[in-house]
This record gives sequence, C-alpha cells and structure tokens, in this order.
Amino acid sequence: MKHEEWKKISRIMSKRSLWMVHFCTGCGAMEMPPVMTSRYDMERFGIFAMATPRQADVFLVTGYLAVKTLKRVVQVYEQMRDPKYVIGFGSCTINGGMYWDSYNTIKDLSKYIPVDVYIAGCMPRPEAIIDSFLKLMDMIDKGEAIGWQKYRKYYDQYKRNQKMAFEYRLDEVKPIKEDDKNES
Amino acid sequence: MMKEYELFIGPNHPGVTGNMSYHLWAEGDKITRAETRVGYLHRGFEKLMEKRIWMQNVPLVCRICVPEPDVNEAAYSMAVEDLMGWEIPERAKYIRTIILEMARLSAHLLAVGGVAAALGIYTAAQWGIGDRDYLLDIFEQITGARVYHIYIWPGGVRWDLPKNAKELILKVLDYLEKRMPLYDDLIMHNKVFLRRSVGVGIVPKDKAIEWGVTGPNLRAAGYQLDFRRLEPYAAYDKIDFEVPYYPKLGDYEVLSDGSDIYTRTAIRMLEMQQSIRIIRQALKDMPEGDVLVKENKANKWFGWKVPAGYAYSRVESSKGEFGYFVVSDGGKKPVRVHVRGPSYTHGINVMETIARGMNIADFSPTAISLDVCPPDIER
Amino acid sequence: MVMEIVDILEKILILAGMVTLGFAIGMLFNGIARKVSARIQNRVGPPVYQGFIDVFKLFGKKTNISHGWIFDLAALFSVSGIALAFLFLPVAGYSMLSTDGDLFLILYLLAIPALGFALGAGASGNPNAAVGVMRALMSMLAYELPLVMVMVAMMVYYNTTSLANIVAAQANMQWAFFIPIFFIGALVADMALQGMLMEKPFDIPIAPHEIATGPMVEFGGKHLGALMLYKMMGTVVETTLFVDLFLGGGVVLSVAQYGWLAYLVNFAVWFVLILIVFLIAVMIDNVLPRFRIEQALKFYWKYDALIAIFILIWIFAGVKI
Amino acid sequence: MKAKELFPDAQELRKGRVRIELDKEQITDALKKLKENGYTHFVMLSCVDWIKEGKFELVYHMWSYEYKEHVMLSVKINRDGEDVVSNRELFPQIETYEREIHEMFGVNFVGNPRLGEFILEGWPHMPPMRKDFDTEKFVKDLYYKIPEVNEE
Amino acid sequence: MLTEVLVSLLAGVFLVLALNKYPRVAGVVAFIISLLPFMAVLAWAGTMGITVPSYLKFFTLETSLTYNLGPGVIHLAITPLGWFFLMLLASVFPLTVMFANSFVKRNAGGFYAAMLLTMFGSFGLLLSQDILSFFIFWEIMSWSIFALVLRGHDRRAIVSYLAFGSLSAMLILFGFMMLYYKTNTFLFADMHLTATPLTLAALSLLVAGFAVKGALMPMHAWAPHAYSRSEEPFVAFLSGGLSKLGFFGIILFMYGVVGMSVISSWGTFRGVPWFGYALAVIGAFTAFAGTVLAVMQDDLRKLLAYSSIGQLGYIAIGIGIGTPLAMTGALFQALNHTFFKAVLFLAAGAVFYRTGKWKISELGGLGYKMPFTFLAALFAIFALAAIPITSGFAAKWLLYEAAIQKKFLFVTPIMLIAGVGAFLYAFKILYGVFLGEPRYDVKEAPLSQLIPMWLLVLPLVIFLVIPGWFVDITAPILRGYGMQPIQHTLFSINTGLATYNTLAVIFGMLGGLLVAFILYKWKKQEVVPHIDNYLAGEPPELYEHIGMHASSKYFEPFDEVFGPIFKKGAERGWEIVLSAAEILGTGARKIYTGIVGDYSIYVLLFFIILVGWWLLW
Repeated sequence: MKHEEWKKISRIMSKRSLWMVHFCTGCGAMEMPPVMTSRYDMERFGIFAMATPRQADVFLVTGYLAVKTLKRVVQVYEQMRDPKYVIGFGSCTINGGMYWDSYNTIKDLSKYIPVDVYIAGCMPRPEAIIDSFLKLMDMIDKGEAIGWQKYRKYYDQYKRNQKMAFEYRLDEVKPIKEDDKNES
Repeated sequence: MMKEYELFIGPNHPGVTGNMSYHLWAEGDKITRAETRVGYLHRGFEKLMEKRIWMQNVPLVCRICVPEPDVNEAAYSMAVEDLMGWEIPERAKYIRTIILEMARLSAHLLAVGGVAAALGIYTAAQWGIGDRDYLLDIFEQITGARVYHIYIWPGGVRWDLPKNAKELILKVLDYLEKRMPLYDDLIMHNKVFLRRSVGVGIVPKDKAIEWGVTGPNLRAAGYQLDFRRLEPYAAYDKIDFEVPYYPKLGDYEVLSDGSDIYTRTAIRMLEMQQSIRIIRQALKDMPEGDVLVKENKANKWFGWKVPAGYAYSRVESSKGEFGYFVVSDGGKKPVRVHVRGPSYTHGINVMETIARGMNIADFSPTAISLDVCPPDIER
Repeated sequence: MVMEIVDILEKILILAGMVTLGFAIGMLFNGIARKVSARIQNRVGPPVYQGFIDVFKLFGKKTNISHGWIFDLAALFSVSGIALAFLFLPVAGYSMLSTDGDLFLILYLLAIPALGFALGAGASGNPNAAVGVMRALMSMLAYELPLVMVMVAMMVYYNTTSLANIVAAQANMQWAFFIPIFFIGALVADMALQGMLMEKPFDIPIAPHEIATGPMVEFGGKHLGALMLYKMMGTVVETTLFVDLFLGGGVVLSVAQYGWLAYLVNFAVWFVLILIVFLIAVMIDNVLPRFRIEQALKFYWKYDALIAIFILIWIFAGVKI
Repeated sequence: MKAKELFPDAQELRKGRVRIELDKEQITDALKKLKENGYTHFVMLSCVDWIKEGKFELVYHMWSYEYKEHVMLSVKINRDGEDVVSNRELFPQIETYEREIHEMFGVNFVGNPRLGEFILEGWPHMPPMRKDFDTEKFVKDLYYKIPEVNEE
Repeated sequence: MLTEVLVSLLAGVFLVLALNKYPRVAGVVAFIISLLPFMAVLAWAGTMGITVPSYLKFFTLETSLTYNLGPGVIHLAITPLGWFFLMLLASVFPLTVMFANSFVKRNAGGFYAAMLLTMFGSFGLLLSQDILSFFIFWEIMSWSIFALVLRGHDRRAIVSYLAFGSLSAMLILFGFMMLYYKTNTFLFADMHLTATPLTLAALSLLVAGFAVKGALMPMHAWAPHAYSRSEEPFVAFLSGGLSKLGFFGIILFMYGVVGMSVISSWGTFRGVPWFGYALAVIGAFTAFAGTVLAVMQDDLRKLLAYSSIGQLGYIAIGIGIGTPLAMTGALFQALNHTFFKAVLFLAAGAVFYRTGKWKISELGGLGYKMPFTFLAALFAIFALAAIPITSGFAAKWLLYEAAIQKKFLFVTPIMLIAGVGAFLYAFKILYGVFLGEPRYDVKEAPLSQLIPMWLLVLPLVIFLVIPGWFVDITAPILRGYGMQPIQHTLFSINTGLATYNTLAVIFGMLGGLLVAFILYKWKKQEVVPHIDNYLAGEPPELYEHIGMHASSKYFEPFDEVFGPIFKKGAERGWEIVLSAAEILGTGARKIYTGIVGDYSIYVLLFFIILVGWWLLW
C-alpha cells in the first residue's frame, strides 16, 4: 500500500476513536455527563472519556479558564501525545463570555494553546457538542486539524503568552506588533 | 526520607467532581494527611457583582453552582427582596418551589449517580443522568435553557409557566417515580454497595454542627434540620412534606450509626421522593395571578436603587445551606455580595479532617457522597 | 530435510494465524462488551468493531513517551506473554502447542504479561500505578486460591495435568459442567474468572475513581495499544481456559469422524461458549460496584474457597487409589 | 439565651436577623459567648470594604438552630493593615474563611498558620477584592494585550 | 590429593588470618583458595558420569579416603548426592568470596578465615561416610557460621542462632546415639536398619535437627535474624549454599541410611509414607508461611530471608513425597534456589554498598542507575517467581506434578498459592528497590560485585534451555536410592501426566517478543524524565518535592488480613518452642547474658565436653 493510503486509513481510525481527557475545567463540564450518558451517548462515535492525558486525544476545554487552571491545562496538554486536538467549549473560551472583566480568567484560549474547534454559547447544548465532534472528525479526515503542529511550530509564542498570564505581569505586556516594528 | 507518597485527586482525575484537587499524603493504603486545593474555578464573582447593577447580577449568580443553579437565583433574589421590602406574589412563590424542587431532584439524581459511579456502578450513573435529562427538558420548556435558567428574579419569577407545564411535569414525575424502585435495587439494596458504603466516610455526629455541616449531610448525621422548615421561604410553609433524617430512613434499613456514605445516599433518595411530593402539591395548590412584583416590572431595564442595609438570605439546596450576604449602600450596585456555599465547609475542613486514616479507595466516594461542588467554594 | 522445513514453516504459519485470530477475537470482544454494557445502560453504544479502531489508533499515534527501557519492557512482555499463553491452550479441542505444556505452565505463562505489565507500571514511577499493581497482585492472590483448588480437583479427577487431555476426556459431550461436583466447581471458577477478567466487583486494580486507572496511568500511544492487546487477548485466553476446563473446550464433533467439518463446528461452538462466558462476566460487571481489595481477598478466601474445599474433600473421599 | 439578651445593643434587622456591632477586642469573647448560648452553627465570615470610611467590616455570621435566629457580629477595622486575632480554635471553618479574606482583602489574622496562597496562585498585585483594585483596567492591561499567536 | 585439598583449605584459614591487615590481598588469596572445592567438583565429575574437558581438570582426586585418628576412623568418599551438593556450594562459594573483596571492609581476614572454615566443614561433611566425621564436620561448619553471625553484632541473631544451632546439634547427636545404639557401627554403609520405633525416633530427631539448618518451620526462627544481620556475601553463601546442607542430611538419612522400604513399612497414606507425608505438609506450611511473612517485611534482607524459608519449604515437599519426580524436583529446586537466592542477596549487598540503605521503603529508582545489578536481580526474581523464562519454573513444575501424581489434594493448592505469593514479594523488591521514583544518584556496582552476580545467573539460563541435562546429573543419585530417573529428552520432560517442552516455550516467547518488538519499534518515542508524570494535571514545578514512591507499607491490605494470624501467631508459637528449645538444648535462658565473651566460653565448654565425650567413646 502506498504511504498516502496508510495515512488515510490512519486518519479514519483516529477520527473514529477520539478519547478525551477527563478534566472538568469549567462549568461546561456540566453538559458532559448528559452527552456521555444514555440520552445523547457520545460513545456511538467512539468518543470516550479517559482518566489521564497520556491516553487521550482530545482536550475539551469546558468553559472559562482561571489562570490557575490554565497552568494545569497547559501541563495536561503537553502531556498528551500527538496528534492531539483541542475543542474550545462555550463563549468563555472565545472571548471571556460572562467573565470578560474578571481578573482571574483568560479571555481567548487560542492565545495559549491552539484550538481546533470552538463551540459558541453559554452553555452549548449537547447537540452542539456532538456537532463539534463531528466537525472535528471531518477536519481530521481532511487533515485540517493541525493544532498540535501549530503548537510545535509556534511553541515560543505560546510559551511567552502562557508566561505572561501565569505571572500576571503587567509591565512586560506589550503588543507584539510594536516589538516587531522596533526590531525591523 | 519521606515515607509517604503524594496523590493528587484532581483536577484531572475521574474521582473528583468538577475542577478541584485533593492533595493526599498516603502511606500504604491509608491517607495520613489531606489538603484541599481550590481556586481553579475562581472567577471573582463577588468582584464582578460589585461592578454590575442589581438586575445584571441575576445571570451571574446562577453560574456559581452548576448542578443546581436555581438556588443561587432564589437566594440572591430573596436577599434583594429583603432589602427592598418586596413581598412577592403568591403564584411566584409556588413556581419558585416547583423550580427549586425540580433543581433538587436533578441535583440529587446526579449526586446519587455520582456516588454509585465512584463505587463502580456506572449503570446507575448512566440511568440517573439520563433521567435527569427529562427534567432538563422541562426546564427548557419553562425557562428556555437547560442549565442556566435565570428564571427566578428579584420580585418573583421571570414569566409565568407555559400552559402545558403541569402535564409535562406530572408526566416526568410519574416516570421518575416508576424508576425509583430500579435505583433502589441497583444501588441501595446492592449487597456490594452496602459493603463499600456502610460505616465508611463518617463525619463525626457530635462535631457535625460545629464543623458547619449542613443539608442532607447534616440530616444523615441525625439532625432533623432543614432550612425549608426552620426558615420557610417560597411556599414551603404551606406545603406538607417530611424531612428525612437518620435514623428515620423510611424504606431503607438502618445499617449503621449514620453519617456514612450509605446514610447520606439514603437521605438523598428519600429527599427525591419528598421533592416529587412537594412538586405535586405545589402544582395542585398553585393559585392564579401575577408572577412578578410591579416595581420590578417597571424598572427592570434601568436598574433600581436598593436601600442601604445588610441582608442575609439562605436556601436549602441539595448540598446544604446556600447563603447570600448582601450589603447595599443605597446605590444602583451592591457594595458586597458574599456567597456561602455548602461545599465551603464540606470540601475543605470536613474532608481534610475525616480523610486522615481513611483508605484511599474510600476517599473519592466519600467526597462525592458529601456532594462537594467546587465552584461554590471559590466562586 | 526440505519436508521438515516445510513442516516447521507450516506450523509457524498456523501458530501466527491462531495468534492473529486470538487478537482479532479479543478486539471483537472488547467491542461486544462495550455494546452490551451500553444496552444495559440504555445507550446505543459504539460499533462492535470499535476495539480494532482503538488499537489501530493507539499504534498510529505520532509521538509516544517512555520512562526508559524498563517501561518499554511492559509492552514487549505483555503482548508476547499473552500470545504465548494462548498458544498453549487447546482451542476448540485443537492443540497448537498444548501437548508441550500443561495447566501449571499456562497458569505461570499468564503471569508473564502480568509481571511485565507490573514492571512497566512500576517503572513509570507513578504512585497510582504502584498502588494499582499492588491491588492487581493481591487480587491475583485472592482469585487464584479457589481457582487452583478447583483445577487441582479436576487434575486429580482426570488424572492428568495436561489441559489437552482434560479436553479430550470430556469428548462426546462428557463435559465436566454436567458432573454435579464440577458444576459447583464451574461456579467457583466463574467467580475467579470475574477477578481474572478484572470485571466488577473485582476491577479494583484499575478503579478509575480511586487511582485513575491504576497501572495504566502513564501508558499512552503504542504502549497503551500493546496493553490493550494484552487485555483483549487476555479475555479470550481466560474464557478459553474456563471453557476448556468445564465445557470440554467446545468440542461437539469428533475430528476423526467428521474431518474438517468438525473443526468448523467446534470452532463455532467454542466461539459461542467463550462469548457466553464473557457476556456473563460483562453483565455482572454492569450491576455491581467494586470491592475494596481486602474485601475481595476475604470474599475469595472465605466463601469461594470454602466451596472449593468442599469440592476437594469430595474428590479426596471419592477417588480410589 | 437569645442574642438580644446577651448583647443589649443588638439591632434587629428583621425577624430572625440580628446585627451586633462590636470592637475588635470583643470578638473572640462574643463568639464564644454565642457558641455557648445555642448559636452553634457558624455560617460564615465575610468582609466588606467601606473604602470611603477607610474601614474593613468583618462580619461573623452565626445561626442558632434553637432560636432560629441569625446573628451578624460586625467588627470594623482600619483598611491599612490592621491585625485581627484569629478565631480558628472556635470553629474549624473560620480558618478557611480567614485564609480567603487574607488573600482577597489583605487582612492579617494573627495566629492562623495557613494564611498564604489559597485561591489565587502567584498573584503579585493588590488583593483583588479591595474596592480600589480595578478589575476592568487590569483585564484590559493584561489579557487583552497578550498578543495573538502570529502564524507566519 | 584429597588430603592436600583439605589441608590447603585449612591452611588458607590461617593464611588469610595472617593477612588481616591487608584486606584486599586477603581477599585475593581467599578467592584463589576458594576455587579449590570447585576444582575438586570438576575433578570428580567423571565419576558421576559427566564428561569434563581435560583442560578443566586441574588434578585428579581419589574417590574415597580413610583417616585413622586414634579412637575414631574418618571415612571420606564422594557419593553422587554429596557431589551434587558440593557442586552447588562450590560454585557459589568462590563468587561470594569475590564479592566480599569490595564489600567486606572491617576485619576482612577474620571474615575470609571463617568463610574458608565453613567451606572446609561443608566439604568434609559432604564427603563423610560415618556418623563421627559427619558430626565433627557439621559442628565445624556450624560454629564457623556462628563466628560469621557474631560479626553482625546483633543480639537476637546471635542468641537465636546459638540456641537453634545447639538444639540442632543436640538433636543430631541424640539421633546418632540412637543409631549407634541400634547398629553398633559408625559407618553409614554398615547400618542395616529395620523398622523399629527407635529408628523412627532417631530419624525424626535427625530430620528435626537438619530442619534447623534448612530453616523448615518450626525450626526457622533463627534464620530471619541471622540472615538479616550478617554481611551479604556470607548470607548469600548461607542462604544459597549452606542451607542446602540440611536437606543433604535429610536426604542422606531418609533415603540413604534408613531407606525407603523402612520408611514405607511404618505405614503409608495414599501411597506416600506417613513420614514423608508429614515432611511434605511441614514443607507446604513452611512454603506458605514463609511467603506470607516475606510479603510483610520492609527490611530487604528480612524479606529475602523469609523468602528463603518459603522456597526451601518446596524442597522439603519434594523430599517428603519421595517419588523420582519429586526428588528430581526437590534437587532442581535446591539448585535454583542456590543460584537465584545468592544473586538476590548479592544484589541486595550491591544496593547497600552504593546507597547504605536496607529498608525497601527508603530505596527506590535504582533500576536505571544500576542496570546490570537490576537485570541480574530481575532474572533471579523471575526464577524465584518460577516464571517460565528461567529454570525456576521447571523445578516447581516437577514438584507440582509430583504432588498431583500422588494426589496431594490439599498440599498442591497451598504450593500454588505460595507461588503466587512469591509474585507479591518479588514485585515488592522490584518496585521498592529498583523501580519508581529515582531517589539516589549512584553509580553502577563495581565489577567485582557484578561478575559474581552474572556468573550466578548463568546456570538459571542453562537449565532453562536444557532441563534434560539436569535430570541426567541427578540420575545417579536417584539410582542410588533405587529410583528410576524420569523420562526426558534434552529439552523436554515427560512426567506421565504431561510433557513440558522448553523449546516450545522459548521459541514461542522469542517469536512473541520479536513480533512485539516490531510492533513496538513501529513508532518512535521519546524518553521523558520521571517528574514528567501524571499528577492529575498539577504542574510539578510548583512543588519543591513530590514524593511518588509508594513502597512504604506497600502491601498494607495484605498485612491487615494476614498480619494478625501470622505475625502474632508466629511470635506466640515461638515463645513456646523457644522455651522448649532452651530446656532441650542449652538449659535456662538466663545463661544468655548477651555478652559475646560469655558465649565464646560456652562454645569452648561445649567443645571440651564434645571432645571429651568423643575420646571416651
């Protein structure tokens, strides 16, 4: 068989078996039990919650992230093995949502770790969650879910952003564009 | 050389409810020390509420406790009503009762399923959460949302129940009542479950009140104390219901000295039956009329000023006493809103104390049977 | 000389084929178990071929982590050990290597993957894994007592320690299951099987709520894939062991009489029987919580072993020397 | 004995809600007295920042299951770093509340060994629940200025 | 030439004592002398029907020798049984001496002297053909062991060894007296015993006496203390080699002197003589209790000591059953135990040498730091746990088969469960010492410690592949007792109940490993440091230190279940037995002052009495 065909099969396999980390990062985790259990039954699609990041493929960031949690999220994300995917769940991961002016929650998840799929809403319905997984499967099939490659490629930038948030350091925060201009 | 090893139960761990962490030091099979680590969900609610006008805070408060958001709305509304001196319409009181009891039902289904799952009966959790979804459907019909309802407002409830609400609710209640014996067979009469739960995870009875234990956990320790009775709110003073407590466990056998995982679970099962009974009565007795006080109707979009003063309101949630301490200086925004979550004591000082000497296998079931919910600790 | 080489090659091919079949059935069983659990839990459940997908995906992970060469040993030992144990079992009365070994060998071969797995778990240095391994070893100690008691009774009864001979002695539907004393023995062994298969109430070693899947915490990617292969094959090996002991290995037609048709029918019967045995375990798994480890030990050593002792006494009194 | 009888200057806010203003020094004795007189349930300890007065108001909430009465013991202290004696011996949960208030307002409780990081982690700024901490400005200065990841 | 060997062994004792000031030199000298017994084994190999290449034959030895010493005559001769046990001892001995070279620092000359004296005693013991010389050499061996135990400076070890050593000597002495009374001859060959109660009593006393050295319950109480408080090279030799001498004695007197026909005539139960049945039951109990107690230990040496007791119990089972199958199994188990337990004790010594810790709960993570020590220990542990990729399995398997053949319905499950229990403590060693959190930054053990370990592993591999060879080696012994060796080819053994083919296992395992290896090499991997671990998401850099080694009280649930039964039971039982031992052996317990000087006076007195008694005879 050709390399391409192998790749295709491998993609089909990995899209049909998405194991997610059992990490309730925010209040969105409340809609996970219904999605996983008898009403919506995510296991139909081969989606299963796994205890540890080593075993998992998908990280469902369920809702707002306090900075303290972000540290754990980054730790867990880095412990997951490639290929790994992130789904940003709820408005809070997109722009802070309800907590746009909270001093302790980050506002845009994609600044800290690459996000493949976002689900809008507060909180999103189970159908939306399943839809997002189907979308992710579609993206894996087409080879578009490349968040994990992005994390490797722009590792320095992600690390810098994480550090800024972790340390709550106001003085070091400068828009990157200005830096670029100064250098050039 | 440290002989103990450290175990982290959470935040990324199946044995913890929500985003919190127990840091355990253990030797062999026994825990020697435990520390609860919280703050993973800290959003600074109380700070945000000081920045928002009184009405804007209603959508915020419900996010404090996810499994049972309505108690927050109710408690906050009651505190504001207290300061404003509003007396809410009779119909609104009944609707609040129905909503709060439905929330209790759904939270208890989750909690009982959680305890069963922590001990290994995943089937019970699957059934419980599946059945809970029917309640969420009704919430959706009534309020428009599955989880965050924002239905109970200062001055009453947001809008009246839909016309078919009564039939819908009764249908689900009938269904749930039919399911209860199945849960009993699967969980409460399961010999292996009894082996794991009887006499395990004991909160000392004589210390229970001093440690600030409330809710079903306190009743499992042998006190018939329920804020629905002690300080009736909504329509609870007009409704006939029982407060199950140890050793009056109804159909369930008394197998231990109480205050263990088994008794707490039994109390929750009994409370579900009572909730069904309360909702039935409330539906029957509910009068017609307004559901919102006129003052709020007129001013809701502009925000009212609340007279200066202190108010503390409490609601008996499925986990225990949910209290709101509201301070106003007479302005459009609160000066201080302080939330007392029941898990604040259950999750931190109670768990840290009773964990000492506990088997690591029993730790997670105990924490889940105390129904520790982290967001109401750190808010 | 050439014929010999061809013979050896043919044998190796058959062995490789059988091992592949074993792994395939194991993966299928994983899917079936999940499907059945799902139905009990009012769900639809994953497709039955989900096991294949999961294993393939795990081996397809782009990067893997390891905690050093001792950690890697786990993967190697668990897969090869369980495959070896499978080869020494008579499957549907068909002996692959089982004439070269016996029940004791199979019991000890089953320890190779377990110890290898434990080695890897220990090398990961995670306390959860260490506690999990402790529980796994202790539950092994617990369920082996009633199991070996029944096995010893059978060995003495049939006067052989070779599983192939025990299967042969049960030909013509003279299954041990139909002998009253061994019917009780089968019940005892079925409880032990529950522990062997790590199904509730004896899934103590991997209790996710307590120790986050125990020994597996640090396993991911291909390591977890190898481990899953071991577990899946383990279900086949252990249920086959049970079927061989009590249900005559599923032999209903004699090969001498019916030729290849007998092979076909026997394989089908064997498959159905191990599936039934496995599904009983899965169904019990779905309605019971898990014991604590010392409770499991007491259960096996008190109640299960008591019945087994009764069987031993029976055989002791009944067998003439 | 009811709170009204123990503290004659208690002010009844409404039925079942009593507020008592005390000096800082009296608080331990008052808590003890109430605990002995049936106010066995310590509800919570909260802190209000009266920035205009320059005071923090510590409010100790207690509840009596016997009299069905809620007592708020209110103590005002200076905002600028006045120490308070810890009452963790009386009720274990006071320790937790003191940890939180220490972190969120910067009130120092003498005798509580577990003060320190509780909810926040590595927080270098002013305690966030103080009124003079402007969360909106902070957010705009920090989170909104963290750059997007530049994909080039 | 035999005289020269014996004399040079004895001379070596004094030579190394003289070299006390130069421990390294003394070590080398001792090592050279310690090779003598092994050379003797090679020289005698021809008489056992084993062909040894001529370049390995350093000298030729006469097969029998008689010394006429005044009142008594010492008869020495090599027998198959003696040769087999001599082979075990002689192969372990030089390696332990070699290990000691870097390990023993304090008063090394004395250590080597006592070791050589022990070997001298054992050498003579295995050759002796009469009661007299047997007893003399037995006492030389016992007391030189006592000298080595003394070096541990542990009161309990010294007292218990002294008590049990004396008890054993007394029992053996009484047994010999009875035998002599009955037959009026010293020579084994001349004793033609009949089935009388006196013979039974004599044999029982002898077996009880030898059981002390073989650490059979209830005569084991000295072993855990002596094993755990002495220097490792000696303990490796004691546990690996010297403990077998007890079984040598039991086999010699049960089957050689008394004989199967006499034992059987006392009555049989289900085809097994009562006497053997009882021994087998004691063995099974020892195997089980030793295993259970081993699981509960935290001290690495104590664990290994109890494990020794458990493993030696299997040998007793085999001897008790007494069929050719069982005897082969027992001898095979003796061989395995010799090597794997020596490896384990030496590995423990190497670990101590590098870390200075004995407690399992204080060790950890040495597998990556000391990989060769770990691999040797791993292999030994596989042998101990009877995993079929070492020769350990064949021995246990033979014993199981023998038990099933004789329909031991209750003993077999106990043996099997003790085997499973071995997994438990085996993993406790593996995890507690070698796996888990790396706590020490140490180097690999020195070469002088690694070489002995790896050389000792070798036989475990050889006899895995060719168990048939072992059956050949033991065939003369069995024939000597009128038993037929079991059916075998080079690679497979047939017991009549089943066949065990090592080639199938080895090639199956290798094939499986190959396939697994290919599967495993399919994808690349990176090695992460230990701290990059699942901590439920907590970043490790936030914590100064995270204790992740769970080895303290590792099998706590097990301890909780079995502890009350075994620990307390053993202790309480021991008070009774110990007091009995005191009355029987050395009189009231108050004699034990705990002062070493006093004990040496007792020893001297004992010797004087002994010699006087001998001269009077």
